[in-house]
Amino acid sequence: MPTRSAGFQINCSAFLDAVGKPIGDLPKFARNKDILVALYSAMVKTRTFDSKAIALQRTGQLGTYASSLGQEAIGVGVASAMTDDDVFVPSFREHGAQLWRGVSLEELFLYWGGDERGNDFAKSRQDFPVCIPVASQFPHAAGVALAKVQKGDPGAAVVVAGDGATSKGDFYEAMNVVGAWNLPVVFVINNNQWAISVPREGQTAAKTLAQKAIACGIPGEQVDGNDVIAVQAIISRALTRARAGKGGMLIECLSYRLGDHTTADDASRYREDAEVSAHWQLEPLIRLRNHLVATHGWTKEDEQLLLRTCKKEVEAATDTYLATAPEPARAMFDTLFAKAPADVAALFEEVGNG
Amino acid sequence: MPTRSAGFQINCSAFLDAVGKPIGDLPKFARNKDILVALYSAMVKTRTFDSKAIALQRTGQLGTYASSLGQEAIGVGVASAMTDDDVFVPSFREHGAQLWRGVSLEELFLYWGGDERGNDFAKSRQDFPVCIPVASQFPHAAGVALAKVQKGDPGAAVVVAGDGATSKGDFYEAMNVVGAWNLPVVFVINNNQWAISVPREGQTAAKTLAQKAIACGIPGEQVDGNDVIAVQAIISRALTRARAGKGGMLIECLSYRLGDHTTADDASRYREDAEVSAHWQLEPLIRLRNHLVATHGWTKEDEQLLLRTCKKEVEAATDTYLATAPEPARAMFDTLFAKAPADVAALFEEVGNG
Amino acid sequence: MAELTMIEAIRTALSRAMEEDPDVIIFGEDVGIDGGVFRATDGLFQHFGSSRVRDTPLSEALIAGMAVGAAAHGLRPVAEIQFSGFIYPTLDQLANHASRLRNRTRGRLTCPMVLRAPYGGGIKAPEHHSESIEAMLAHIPGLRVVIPSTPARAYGLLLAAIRDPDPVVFLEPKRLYRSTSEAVEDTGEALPLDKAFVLQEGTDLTIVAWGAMIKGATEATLQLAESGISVDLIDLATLKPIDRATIRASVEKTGRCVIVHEAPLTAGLGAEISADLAEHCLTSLLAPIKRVAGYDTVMPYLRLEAHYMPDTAHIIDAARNVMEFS
Amino acid sequence: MAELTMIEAIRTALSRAMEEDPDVIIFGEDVGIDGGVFRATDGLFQHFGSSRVRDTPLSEALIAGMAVGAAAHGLRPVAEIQFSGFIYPTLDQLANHASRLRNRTRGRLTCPMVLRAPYGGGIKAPEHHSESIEAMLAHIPGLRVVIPSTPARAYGLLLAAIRDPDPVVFLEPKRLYRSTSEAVEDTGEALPLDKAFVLQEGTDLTIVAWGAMIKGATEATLQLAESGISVDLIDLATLKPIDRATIRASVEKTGRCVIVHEAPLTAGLGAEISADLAEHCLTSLLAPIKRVAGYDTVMPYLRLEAHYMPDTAHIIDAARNVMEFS
Ligand SMILES: Cc1ncc(C[n+]2csc(CCOP(=O)(O)OP(=O)(O)O)c2C)c(N)n1
Ligand SMILES: Cc1ncc(C[n+]2csc(CCOP(=O)(O)OP(=O)(O)O)c2C)c(N)n1
Ligand SMILES: [Mg+2]
Ligand SMILES: [Mg+2]
Repeated sequence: MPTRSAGFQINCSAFLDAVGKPIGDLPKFARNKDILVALYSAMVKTRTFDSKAIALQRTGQLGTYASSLGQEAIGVGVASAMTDDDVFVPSFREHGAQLWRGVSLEELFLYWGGDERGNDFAKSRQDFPVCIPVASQFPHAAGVALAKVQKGDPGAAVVVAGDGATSKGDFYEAMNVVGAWNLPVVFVINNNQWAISVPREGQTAAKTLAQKAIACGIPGEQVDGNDVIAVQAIISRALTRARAGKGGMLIECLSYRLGDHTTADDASRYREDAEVSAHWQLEPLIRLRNHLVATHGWTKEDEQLLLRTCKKEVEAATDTYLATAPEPARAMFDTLFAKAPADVAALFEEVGNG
Repeated sequence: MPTRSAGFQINCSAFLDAVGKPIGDLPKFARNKDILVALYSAMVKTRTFDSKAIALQRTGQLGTYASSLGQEAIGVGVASAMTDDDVFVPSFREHGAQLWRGVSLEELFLYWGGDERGNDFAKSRQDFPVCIPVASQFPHAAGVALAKVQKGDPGAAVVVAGDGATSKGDFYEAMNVVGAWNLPVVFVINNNQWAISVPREGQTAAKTLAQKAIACGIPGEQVDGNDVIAVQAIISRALTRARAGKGGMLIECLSYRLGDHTTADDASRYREDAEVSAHWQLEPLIRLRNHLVATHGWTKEDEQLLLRTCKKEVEAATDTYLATAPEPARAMFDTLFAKAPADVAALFEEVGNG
Repeated sequence: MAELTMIEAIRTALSRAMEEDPDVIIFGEDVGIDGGVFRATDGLFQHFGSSRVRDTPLSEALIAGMAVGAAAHGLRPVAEIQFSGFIYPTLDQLANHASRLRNRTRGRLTCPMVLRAPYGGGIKAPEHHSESIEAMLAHIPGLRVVIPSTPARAYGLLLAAIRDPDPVVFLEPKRLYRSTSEAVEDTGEALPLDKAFVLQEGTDLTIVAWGAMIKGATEATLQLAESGISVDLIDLATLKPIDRATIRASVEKTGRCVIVHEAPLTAGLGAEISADLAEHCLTSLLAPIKRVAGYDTVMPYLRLEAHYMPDTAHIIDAARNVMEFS
Repeated sequence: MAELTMIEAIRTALSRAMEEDPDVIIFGEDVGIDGGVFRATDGLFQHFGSSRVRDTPLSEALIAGMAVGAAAHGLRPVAEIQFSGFIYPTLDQLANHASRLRNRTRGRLTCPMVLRAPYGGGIKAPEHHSESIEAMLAHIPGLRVVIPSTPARAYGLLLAAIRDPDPVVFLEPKRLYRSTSEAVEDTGEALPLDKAFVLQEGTDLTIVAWGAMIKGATEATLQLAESGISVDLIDLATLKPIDRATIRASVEKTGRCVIVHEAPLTAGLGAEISADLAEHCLTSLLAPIKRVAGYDTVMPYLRLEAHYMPDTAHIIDAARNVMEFS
């Protein structure tokens, strides 16, 4: 005789439709032009950085690079909801968030150019660097949140990873402890529908990724990840909850990877152009620009100026990056330990080329 | 504007209440006295084995042992729903299931006595041996099911682990691929409310463990794990589904660990006697005996005879076990590889005591 | 006879193994329609279908554990880990299950699986993509560990690994995937999994190397020959079991030994070879045994990567050093 | 001065570290009210409360990864893995994160964490409970690996590990947890994390051992003394970094060396020590270097366990063998 033990529901939110028309009332912050322009500018800057990074890689001046094309609203939406008290724990595709947090263009170029100094951010020094082993950053976020709770520090940890990352045990284990210990962590999934060549359906039979939160007893929601307003709004809500001691939350941001997985990938091997073209209609910049034009008098000149400014900044950063000499070989030992053991110090001389 | 993406519900089933009174109609098989007596006898045999194993350990004649006291309905209910086509992938606490599958008492004693031959079952040779690293057997079940699908073999994999095991990534990763690939695996959780000293609530904020299936897009249900009829019924249903190509399912069996975690544990350090006593009222043998007495004329003599038979079998197996000489030291190499590399063969002589 | 690169040779071996045994299946991340990020499985999905060439969810621990279950029940899974830096989550299954299943069931269940992974540096890959972890794997009893250094050896050793009744970790030096090609005939002939390859016989000095380091070691051998030093060059190839007999015999002849690997020095596999010689060939040794290895530090990002990698010059230095000893 | 067993000494060190630094917190499975399955944390939950002594969900990978995050943000987590056989899921976090965080951020973020785990055999524990995995850990650059062999050294080394600004894996020979006790004063004095302990000075033979093997090595040393063989006995204690200088100096003096460990021979840490000597002390060597180690097989279940473990007799055999060499 079955009785009902529990029931759950997953919701999805959005504020602007694909052409920038509001769906119902906008949240208060999104009625402020300055805020919207800031969000838009950050997305444009991210995209400008992105094309430059790809160009540099193609000409052998940068390492393998993971483009965030089409997913700028996630990074920018997430970071713009955060404060300096919060700690960002990124994957490798959230350049927009890192830039908003104050990581410089030069630092990003250095990192992707294969220079560890790119991780030694001058700003947001509490944030984690890019994480390459997929999903392994989730437990770090739980640890950061634990430290905050333990030390009475304000703020929360915000961790981002992709749809593919949700298949890894780390994701689940971290979300589970966050539920069990009621830790202030916001889990953000950049669901760009692909994990290299594996489509979202190849990862899991779950209808939504948000529902994975149910397994851990924390709330999960979906949001239109191409709507920067919706992303900021929902992350703000999740952060307010977390900061108030009400625990963690999972947010699935629905978006699309418009580019190749990385510069080492050729997406035409595994997906149709038609699919990509269809998603170009939904990308996040157009809709916010449309909205700015329609509602806040954003002009062609404003747009031109923004593009020029972004370009100039990126070019200047490129020059600085390219002019930065690599570290000396010895640097590979300098920060291995607080104090290098005799063993390591000696081997450096002994084994090889010093 | 939130819209609803998905909704879910978790049910719990039971057929006999704590004193053995049917809750509504019993399934057909449970109206057959022979079947019920077989189930009851298997549970009694399991419990008889269990006390003997503890006694042997206490007198230094067995290694550390994990008692299944109070959880006999899970093992017996699960195994009795399986056929020879199915593959059992156990944890370390499902002696009842192993015995039903044809693993002998001698083999169980050998295993727990520290002799690998205890894993070389004469029957159900397709089954996996006991798994000590918690949750690491879940992916094996997925692999077994993959082999079945690939080779067109009939049957399904049935994997059992504890409530604590649900916190491990392996559990989630395996359940996720079973969902994604629609593999015939029945996941069974023996929720005995404790993982050594950590109570069920310490593992997860999820209200039920069954709801963890939602994360992987497969159905999850709870069952009264002290009701062997309910366990058999629900596992049968899950197996029928799986065998029919409808994919995997998660069954959470609600029970209680009446004994210590293992013979190396002292549960009085971390839980109240009162809690344990309360759960003695719910244990699985009494209720089925009551039901047999009330409905099928089970007599005191039947009971005595059963106890005597079980005892005799267990004593005989104990004698055989104790009379079994350990393998020669060399056995530690004999089945390491199909053919030992020169390296390993030589080292055996060279390194030590042969 | 076709000239194949190493990646083509691997693909040819995979394809042949799948043709000859329907129980051979491939799974891993992006091994399907994409053909693997290095294209090791290119075309196999199209040829053998989606049930025999499967893209898994992104879960390395699962890949290894599922391989164990599948291998125990009649398949011969060849699982791919995309880069060696992501192999750590598989160690639990490799050490606690794959390597033990036969032993702990006294032969009842077995585990004929292969875990393939590219390893090593030298292609300026992102961080965590260039590790050399063979020593950790070679320490696990019950496991075989293989590293090819040429297309032909990749072909023959991979076939052997797939046909072997026990678990094999097959590490591929990705730096060599496309660097050279050689004639490889698809004969279906496997190479032994317990024999080192003597690439050149010499009398003065033994050099033992494997994987991508064979390139530098070969160059060093040629250059040393010019200065009259005759090298016995050994490609270890099967790192577990180690073909101790071949190495000992060589060093008994030459009296001198240099061991080369890319992994960090400390507790690298070079130590085992050196220790074996220090026990069994001490009286033959005319000079200290030198190891040329990666530094005991984290593999640097690409700008400094070249400074980390042992190269021909290091090997020659060590060789000269050993030769000059008296 | 209190006579403490090793487990008591560990508990004393944990307690002291928590008293002196509020950022020290403990988490792991059953470390709370139960006090750990070996009682290393007995009473700490009651004394320091449930927020500083936390039972985690059953997830080793999480325990390690959460420690990384917490350590990077101001805590000094001391995490426990219940048995070394369950440490494998932590390797990803140890190798890919803990050991690199300082290096890859050029010092911006650091990782002052300790991962404690009992290791080794000899107590007839169930399967997967008796492994010795120090060599795998010692191969990871950026990590420290420590194994104490007495209560006093456990106390001093654990304090040092907790105070160290970098990640340390602290492996405890569980066979020694309660086997002996000795006077340990709770002075708060730490021991160095890069110095081997010379337990006895001798002239004929160097024996290097660690953990539970020190017991057999000490007995062997005594018995060898009776037949006039004078042993330099070294407890390695810090396995990474290895105190190469102390070992080299000893072997330069004695000319003979036996290395003892419980882990399987091949690619065990004994190989590193032997290889170091074969490179740096060859001319001092009067005899082959012998390793006494576990077999290259899976640790057997308890009935055969004793046959697996290296013991005093093996060490004496090896020592005699080395002494008789000429
Ligand atoms: C643990 C691990 N396995 C494999 C890889 C190789 N890899 C890099 S990105 C990626 C796909 C990630 O997909 P997703 O999580 O959806 O993130 P996206 O790249 O789409 O942003 C893979 C398999 C990795 N970096 N880490
Ligand atoms: C991976 C792993 N970690 C830790 C242990 C030690 N251990 C053995 S049983 C157990 C608790 C298991 O709890 P649960 O899954 O609820 O199963 P139960 O013992 O209650 O049947 C622990 C922590 C282990 N065997 N494996
Ligand atoms: Mg993705
Ligand atoms: Mg339990």
